[in-house]
Amino acid sequence: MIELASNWKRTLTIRNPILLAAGGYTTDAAHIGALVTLPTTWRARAGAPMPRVVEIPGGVLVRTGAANPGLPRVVREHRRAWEQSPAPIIVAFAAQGARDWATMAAQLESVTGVGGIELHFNPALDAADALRAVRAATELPILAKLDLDNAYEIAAACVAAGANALVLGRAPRGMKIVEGKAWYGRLYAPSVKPLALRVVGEIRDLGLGIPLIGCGGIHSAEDAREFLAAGASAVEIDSAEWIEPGIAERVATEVDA
Amino acid sequence: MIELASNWKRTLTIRNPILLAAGGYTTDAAHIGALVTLPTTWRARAGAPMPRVVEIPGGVLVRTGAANPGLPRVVREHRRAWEQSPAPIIVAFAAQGARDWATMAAQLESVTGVGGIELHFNPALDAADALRAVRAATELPILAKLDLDNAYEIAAACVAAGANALVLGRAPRGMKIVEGKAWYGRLYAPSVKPLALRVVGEIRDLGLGIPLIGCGGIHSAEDAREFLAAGASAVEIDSAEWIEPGIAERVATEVDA
Amino acid sequence: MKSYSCRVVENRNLWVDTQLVAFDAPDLSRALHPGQFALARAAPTFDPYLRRVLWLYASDGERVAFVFSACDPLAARTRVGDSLDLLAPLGNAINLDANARRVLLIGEGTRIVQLIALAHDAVAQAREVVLASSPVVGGGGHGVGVSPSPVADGGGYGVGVFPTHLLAPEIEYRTDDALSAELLVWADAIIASGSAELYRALASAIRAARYRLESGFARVIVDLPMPCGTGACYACAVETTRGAQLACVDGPAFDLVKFETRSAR
Amino acid sequence: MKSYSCRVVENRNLWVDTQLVAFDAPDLSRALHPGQFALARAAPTFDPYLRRVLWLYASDGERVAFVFSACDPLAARTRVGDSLDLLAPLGNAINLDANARRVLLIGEGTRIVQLIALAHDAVAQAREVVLASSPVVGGGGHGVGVSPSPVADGGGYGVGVFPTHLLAPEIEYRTDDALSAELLVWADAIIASGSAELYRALASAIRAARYRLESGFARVIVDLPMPCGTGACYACAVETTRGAQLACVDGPAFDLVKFETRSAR
Ligand SMILES: Cc1cc2nc3c(=O)[nH]c(=O)nc-3n(C[C@H](O)[C@H](O)[C@H](O)COP(=O)(O)OP(=O)(O)OC[C@H]3O[C@@H](n4cnc5c(N)ncnc54)[C@H](O)[C@@H]3O)c2cc1C
Ligand SMILES: Cc1cc2nc3c(=O)[nH]c(=O)nc-3n(C[C@H](O)[C@H](O)[C@H](O)COP(=O)(O)OP(=O)(O)OC[C@H]3O[C@@H](n4cnc5c(N)ncnc54)[C@H](O)[C@@H]3O)c2cc1C
Ligand SMILES: Cc1cc2nc3c(=O)[nH]c(=O)nc-3n(C[C@H](O)[C@H](O)[C@H](O)COP(=O)(O)O)c2cc1C
Ligand SMILES: Cc1cc2nc3c(=O)[nH]c(=O)nc-3n(C[C@H](O)[C@H](O)[C@H](O)COP(=O)(O)O)c2cc1C
Ligand code: FES
Ligand code: FES
Repeated sequence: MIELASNWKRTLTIRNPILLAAGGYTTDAAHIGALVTLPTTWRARAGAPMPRVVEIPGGVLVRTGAANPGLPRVVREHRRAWEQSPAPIIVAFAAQGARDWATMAAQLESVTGVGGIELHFNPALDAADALRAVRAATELPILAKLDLDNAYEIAAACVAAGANALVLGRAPRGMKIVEGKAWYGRLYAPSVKPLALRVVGEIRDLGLGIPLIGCGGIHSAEDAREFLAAGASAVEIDSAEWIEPGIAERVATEVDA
Repeated sequence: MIELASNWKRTLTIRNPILLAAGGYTTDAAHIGALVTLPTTWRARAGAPMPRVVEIPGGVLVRTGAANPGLPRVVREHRRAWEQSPAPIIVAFAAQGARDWATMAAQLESVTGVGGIELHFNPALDAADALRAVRAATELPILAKLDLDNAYEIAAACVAAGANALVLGRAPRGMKIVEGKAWYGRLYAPSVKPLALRVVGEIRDLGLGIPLIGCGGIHSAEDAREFLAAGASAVEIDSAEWIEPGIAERVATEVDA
Repeated sequence: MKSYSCRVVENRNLWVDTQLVAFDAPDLSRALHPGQFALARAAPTFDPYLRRVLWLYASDGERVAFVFSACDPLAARTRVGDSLDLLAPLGNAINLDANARRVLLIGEGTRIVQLIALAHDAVAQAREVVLASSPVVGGGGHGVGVSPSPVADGGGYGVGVFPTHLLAPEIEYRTDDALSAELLVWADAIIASGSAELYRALASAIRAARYRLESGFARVIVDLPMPCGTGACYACAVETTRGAQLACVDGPAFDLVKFETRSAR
Repeated sequence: MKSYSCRVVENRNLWVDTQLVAFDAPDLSRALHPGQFALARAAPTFDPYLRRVLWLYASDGERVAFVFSACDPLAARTRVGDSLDLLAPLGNAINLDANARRVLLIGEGTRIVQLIALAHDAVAQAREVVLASSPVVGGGGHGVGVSPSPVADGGGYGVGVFPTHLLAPEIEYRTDDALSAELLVWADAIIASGSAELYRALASAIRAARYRLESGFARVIVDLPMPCGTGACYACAVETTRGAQLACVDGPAFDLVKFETRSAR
């Protein structure tokens, strides 16, 4: 058992260090430690125009624009599934603003099955301010998912503002010229793993006293173990599920053994 | 003809936008715009212990530790070659400190064939301070090679401190667990290209008024053209030379056509 | 949807920029129906990273053949004897209404290859089948999606006439006006594969020839990159009159009525 | 050094974790000499990214065979009929002194495969050759380098006896004590391939048996990752008594005298 909210009154205990990251989706979660939902916002969002996925050698650039039907509808539609989930559900919040996030957090407070909230910061948002607003609105454990680019700089402030664990982290932002125009998306690729590992290692050395969750480029149990060796308490897997559906569950089984 | 020091009294004119980056090495440079040397320091450096290169899926992590015999010896040994070089030589300085850099810059001032200096900053160094010291010591055009991680934040300050062009940029730092221990190296991979392109695009939008040189993940003429379309005046190629020796020259020929 | 590891028994250029890859795989052959697709990967490499869409081309219960873009790296790298890792069946089979005696299949350029399996199936069900080749009208893009990466290139575009010797004799193959009033009035059901431009033209032509476009009459195949094939990645969203739908789980064929080609970009 | 594109005519496991890959390539065959290597790439994929070191195993002026690690992804992905892109020749050939009548070749575990070409060459030059197999003494690592990636796995480690039917009958193959005083005294020249531990043991054993270790008497092969093969990347630096040298351009065989095994890590 791994405690992801060791510095908090309400616990978030997982049985396995392998989590399914936001964006991933699986029906088979007998071993997985926790499931992070797709990122939600208060109001529905249509998301980014096409293309949303652009392949590059050895990876993929993705821009979803946080397409989602809005938190109230997500809760309405998934409440039953969450109640029955064998692993805690962590509801991800996409960056829109601190006020919406506080409202959303309050709404989730008493939803059965929801074990925590994962905040998706981006460099444009003042992470500490947003964290304080959410912290004031809920007792649910809060995971702060930081951009790899500036995680090191803001990690300590996030802990001070109430984060219970840090997810390291959001994939690096990239660009490609698509039909003559700049197209921005985040990079998901096995080669992101060393970047995320480095950030985990550097932040572990800060000794912040809260669990770190590695995330980025994991495609095997060996990859997952590398993050645990670097100081992560758990890891999140996502894009590997695209090319090998069910891989997160298989990695969870292997890491357990 | 492309002018890389348009804001400066001493010009650095290249005939082709393809440059060979520091670390690369070629004997065939009939078309290439300029050759950047391996990074030098004032005193000889033995460099990093083995391993220096760790392969990952779709790329490679490299840590050289700036192994080099020290600038005085480099100049002594390569002076003749530089005099005869068909393309300007840009001498790269590895980060050790502003004082050494000023000494080195002064020594290169009158070496025939040397067309400019490329400063390799890393996040630990105050870039503007170092730039001002080198600027005061030489009239040679100065290229500032910034870490992709923080290039956007420090770009304007580098221009104010005297940079004639920005190289975007130094590869992202990564980590791997090697034999149970953390091993740090920079990531060279085709998947770095979108990260560098994004930084070029963002800094182009700042309108700093000096040329930008794209660098990272270029493996074909198409890749090079993508950087030029994103706002770069030139590009540097390196690790592609490892897997396809002579590719920089071939790309230069194709881009010329 | 299941995962299969299948040995390649054939891998060759079928026609223009269309590649054919075949497997001796009875299970897989029986699991797939016209309109469906498989997602292929040549593990363990991560370059190319994403799975490729293989469109069902022919299947006899033993052997199954798929088509995809001959420009895709997978085409050059796959050899007879290799094992490919396949996820299938994906997408919804195109089921023709029992009353649809006269079936019109319209393919734009090489996208016609996505309709061959259906044409043969319809013939086997004793329906009358016209396979009509439309010239390429879509401007450069790939179907209704944008395909900056080769992954979407399922079929691709091209000109020329599909080799008729590959077609059952019962299939009437036409290369004159695919959207002619004569054909549109004749048909009981239409399935088309091509660009958004073709689909717009088809909707107008049907309205002109038959006065109205009924729901259930015409279906169109959406050919987009489908990285996950299971609704997990949202890469294949298309705007329909019923809101956003996913080509992989709600399609890849959509009723032309529901399909707002305008906003699909 | 030139670039060759060669079709694979053979690709199979040779012995333990050693893979053999062969090409019908007269130019290449004639360009390479024992001790040299080629760098191989299966373009256009970027995974694996780096070129692989292929060690010359046999060459008859027409056909050329190389060995590399059977665990390397290239082993599984390469098929007869594929073209590989090769850079060769790389590294320095091992030239035996004209006076060296009795040649002792010592290979640790499967690293012995790096000496087979040399053994046959020496026999052809009418020298007496003892090929001595040493058990694996190096602790887990790969030769004198560290090989966190599979790229360095040129040969690899293993136990067992090299299949003698692959050796010319003139070669005396020994599996007893490779470092015995008898052999070390008998030899006019020694070439060894193995770990830093082996090389240290070899240096002591020579000093014990022959009182001194002369320059030019014993050479040792350094098996490190060599991404560029041309001295450009500095990945293959080894510390020698003459300062840092590069395995690819100064080696891969170094005089045991100059070779400070301690600092090679
Ligand atoms: C925030 C969020 C959390 C989720 N959590 C769970 C979970 O815990 N358990 C679970 O089983 N499933 C979960 N899902 C998955 C969700 O149920 C799947 O999207 C579902 O399989 C889609 O089927 P549906 O027909 O219900 O959705 P639909 O009714 O087709 O879509 C619902 C709404 O989502 C929007 N939408 C759908 N696709 C797109 C798109 N491509 N682009 C833009 N908008 C789109 C539309 O606005 C639509 O109105 C979650 C989805 C979201 C968005
Ligand atoms: C800063 C720099 C600039 C260069 N510019 C040019 C150029 O403009 N034109 C050109 O033709 N070549 C250039 N080179 C390439 C250089 O000449 C090559 O390194 C050369 O091919 C090596 O051959 P050498 O025998 O002269 O070097 P060596 O004499 O073998 O080495 C010179 C010194 O470099 C150090 N060294 C060498 N290899 C290593 C290593 N792996 N690890 C640590 N230290 C090592 C050693 O301390 C040694 O004393 C440059 C090299 C450097 C370092
Ligand atoms: C389709 C998809 C959508 C995603 N959406 C988001 C998102 O909105 N916010 C976010 O922080 N991460 C998002 N991610 C990233 C994952 O949550 C996770 O950080 C990342 O994918 C982990 O790396 P991996 O995919 O290499 O395992 C998304 C990933 C995918 C594949
Ligand atoms: C062997 C090697 C050594 C390098 N050394 C340095 C260095 O010391 N400083 C630096 O900024 N970049 C260094 N680089 C990076 C290149 O100068 C260049 O930024 C990078 O390789 C460009 O990306 P590419 O290799 O994908 O073309 C090195 C690259 C290689 C391959
Ligand atoms: S292909 Fe992923 S949602 Fe359709
Ligand atoms: S392999 Fe690159 S320097 Fe030796």
